[in-house]
Amino acid sequence: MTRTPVEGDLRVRQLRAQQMLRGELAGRDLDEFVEERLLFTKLETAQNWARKNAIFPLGFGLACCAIEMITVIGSPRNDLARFGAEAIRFTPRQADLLILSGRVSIKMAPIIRRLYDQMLEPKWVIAMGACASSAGMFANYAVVQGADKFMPVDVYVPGCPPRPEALIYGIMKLQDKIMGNPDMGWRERYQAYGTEEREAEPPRHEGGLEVPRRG
Amino acid sequence: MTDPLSVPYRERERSVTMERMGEEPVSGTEATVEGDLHDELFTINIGPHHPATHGVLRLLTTLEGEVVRDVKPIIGYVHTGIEKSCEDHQYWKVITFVERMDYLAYYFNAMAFCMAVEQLLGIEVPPRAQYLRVAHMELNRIASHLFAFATGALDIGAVTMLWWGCRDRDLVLDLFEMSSGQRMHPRYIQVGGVMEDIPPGWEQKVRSFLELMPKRLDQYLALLDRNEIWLRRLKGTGIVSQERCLELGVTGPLLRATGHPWDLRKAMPYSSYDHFEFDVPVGTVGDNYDRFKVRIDEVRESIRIIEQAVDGLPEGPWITEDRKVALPPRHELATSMEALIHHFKLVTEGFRVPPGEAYAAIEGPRGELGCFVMADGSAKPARVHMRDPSFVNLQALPEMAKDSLIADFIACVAMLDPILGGVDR
Amino acid sequence: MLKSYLPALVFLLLGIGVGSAFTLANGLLGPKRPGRVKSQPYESGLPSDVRKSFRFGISFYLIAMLFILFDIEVVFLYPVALQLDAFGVFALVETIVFVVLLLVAFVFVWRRGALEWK
Amino acid sequence: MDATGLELIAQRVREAVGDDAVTDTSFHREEAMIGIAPVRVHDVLEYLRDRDAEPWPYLMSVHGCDYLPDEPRLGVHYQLLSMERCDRLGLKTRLGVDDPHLPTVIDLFPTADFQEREAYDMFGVVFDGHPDMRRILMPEDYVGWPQRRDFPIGGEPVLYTFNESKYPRWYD
Repeated sequence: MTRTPVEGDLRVRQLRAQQMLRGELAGRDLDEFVEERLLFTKLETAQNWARKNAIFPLGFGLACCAIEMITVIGSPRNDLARFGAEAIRFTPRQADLLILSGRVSIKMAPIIRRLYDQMLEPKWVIAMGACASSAGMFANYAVVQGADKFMPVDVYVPGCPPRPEALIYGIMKLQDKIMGNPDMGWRERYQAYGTEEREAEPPRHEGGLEVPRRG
Repeated sequence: MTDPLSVPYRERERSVTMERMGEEPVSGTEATVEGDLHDELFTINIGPHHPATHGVLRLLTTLEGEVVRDVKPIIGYVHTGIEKSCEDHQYWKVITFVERMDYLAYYFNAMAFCMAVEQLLGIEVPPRAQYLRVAHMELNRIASHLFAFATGALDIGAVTMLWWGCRDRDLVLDLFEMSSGQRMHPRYIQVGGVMEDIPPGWEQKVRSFLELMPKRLDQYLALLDRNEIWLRRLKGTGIVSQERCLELGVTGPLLRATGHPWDLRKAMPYSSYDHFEFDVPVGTVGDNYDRFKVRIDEVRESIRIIEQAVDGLPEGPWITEDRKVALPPRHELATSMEALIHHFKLVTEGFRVPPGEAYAAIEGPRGELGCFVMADGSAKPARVHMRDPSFVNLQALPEMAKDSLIADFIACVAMLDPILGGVDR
Repeated sequence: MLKSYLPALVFLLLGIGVGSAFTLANGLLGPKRPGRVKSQPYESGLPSDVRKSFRFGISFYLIAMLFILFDIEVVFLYPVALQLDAFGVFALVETIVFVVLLLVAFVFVWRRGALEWK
Repeated sequence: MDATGLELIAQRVREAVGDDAVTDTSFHREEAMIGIAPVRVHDVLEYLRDRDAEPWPYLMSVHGCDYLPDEPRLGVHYQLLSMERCDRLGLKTRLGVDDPHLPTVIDLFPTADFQEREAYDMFGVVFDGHPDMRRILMPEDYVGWPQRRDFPIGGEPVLYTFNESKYPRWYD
């Protein structure tokens, strides 16, 4: 988890801990010091921390990416248990992560939408592989051109099929998103405003699924 | 004709046997007819999203208490229109599409398609390429069977097999990654031979894998073969007679489990399979246990084949010398003009195949995998059709599941090992 | 006298406390967004017209009864087995009679074929 | 199986079933293919399975084809296999688009059930007498026969920055 960078290196932190012990820290510094040390400052953060470390994926295999997903879950080499996500649930009632692993055909789309609706809140969706993200190479009559046409998707994992490590990186990105630090977009991280191809007001910052309006 | 959707889908999917039984299926409601226990039928969907259906297969099952009276497999939930997309791409790119049909036996799909195109082109595949193709296909067969053991045993309750199966399957995927750069769908088999020669350390890795694999198989059998639950669940369930299998066009481990030794590698050898001596494992009764045992023995036979293939690997080119079909090596581009022209023609437009039709069939892990290619002289195939074994074997499922308990029915689906990508194409 | 039961009481309270904490936490903290589709029965992703009433076969009921019958028998044997030396030979004979009686019941049930699954 | 063997089979079929049954035979790249008249499919297959000197007891594959430029556009192929002689034989029928009807062969080869439904689903070839003539791969209320060559391949055009303005609200 990318923790907000503490000012200075270890040396600085040791000095501040020393001052705190001698009672020389006071006022705002003391509050800041305590705030930093206490992980669960708010119930909200505690909840997100608990949800992040215990994701229950819905065992939902469509096509070839499902084989890689089962390999991620089943094979001891790269294992989802390290992220607390190896408890695969097969009913949408008990799952909170829907990994769309494979190509979404037009006959299957209503069923996936119904499964997504039947999942309980809070729920997230990972579009694993090129076929779920954008129908990949199957630009034809039978495949929905990207799962986000009919349901909100949180993390897109590229690859056909993505390597197990790629899926695990996708889940780590999802954990960042659950933890609530929204600096996922590269524009915020590199303060790249004003470089869009055409002028657009700086992206409004409410989280969730607002797609940036362009042009 | 009434609008098909106005009729609730259970009536629309009326199972054929219901007419013969002559009573209205009580779809999930109380028994309207106060008879004795036996005539209350209950129709339920073991539907597209289900842990035991190995993908998105929908089984409309009519149950009577615990006994399955009738099953109607409804497929198409992962139909990707691959055959239509193939007609829109050059012969090079079709291999990528064809590999994604049966996503556990990708080397076999590419091999069937390449054999059909080579038959149309009439080119000769060099011996080294044939041996490499055989080695990779048999490795893929082992990987596919391992995955079948992993998920099949998981459905029946032996969860350890999932970890073991995936652990050993990863070893095979490392070999694929080393030889072709990708774990799944590597596009290693090209028209006319193989993409590249194998890297130097590959043979040692394969040999170490081949020594390890029999020990792993003994581990599986130690876990399963003397396990009373496993034997009681598999022995004597899901029996389909040999004549019925042949009528239904069932091929592969299911047919060999009934005792019929039909294996295309032995009967109609292709790609130098006649150079290797191996046996065809055959079952006796044709129940789920025989299917499991036939697959275990097939893995042992594949190990023998790979050993002979890797030992006797001949020297020479790994792809055909015919420049019209295969890309010339990079160093030649700097020197010879023809190589540059051939390279340019191949990369921009792809090779042209004279008009004709060819049906090439090989022995996939699930049965006969045939590829029908129709060429109209242009650089794109006019029609590519894959005769997928799972698609045809699925028709035997209602026969297996008739009057069996739900648990045995799930064991039948597990041992049938359908791959829905190949079924729905 | 009450003092000696305190650990059992604390154990009981802890059990109820932790159990209810988890269930209530779910209800209180989890976001609630009820939906029409969310409340419909789940049938492998398809619209389902299975009514609430689900009638299961009689053989389940039979097997459950038999199981309870012979399970309770074991419950009686534990205390006797623990204090066998305190009670002496009398307890041994007593349990043997008890077991034989149930054995007769078991043979009867077995002969009647209630154990085979119909 | 070579060219002469194929001619012998064709000759025997002509005598047994009728002169109009076999339209043409082709032996290209050791691929034996016999063309049959659509009406005669059931009789020819029955003859080849039961009454022929060299029987072909197993049907491996039934698949449709679309020869768009040539006139009788739709084609249906039957791949027969004989396990004793380890040999294959292909049968081909050509159908017009206006009345794509063929007699079903389910009573002879039960394996054709799913494959005929797929040929119907993809090409619109109706097999008379098939017990369950419905779509198998596409949704049941789908209109059109997807794998015919004049059916558009569908999908979405690839979006680049230069053609993005053509689809203003592409992200809906």
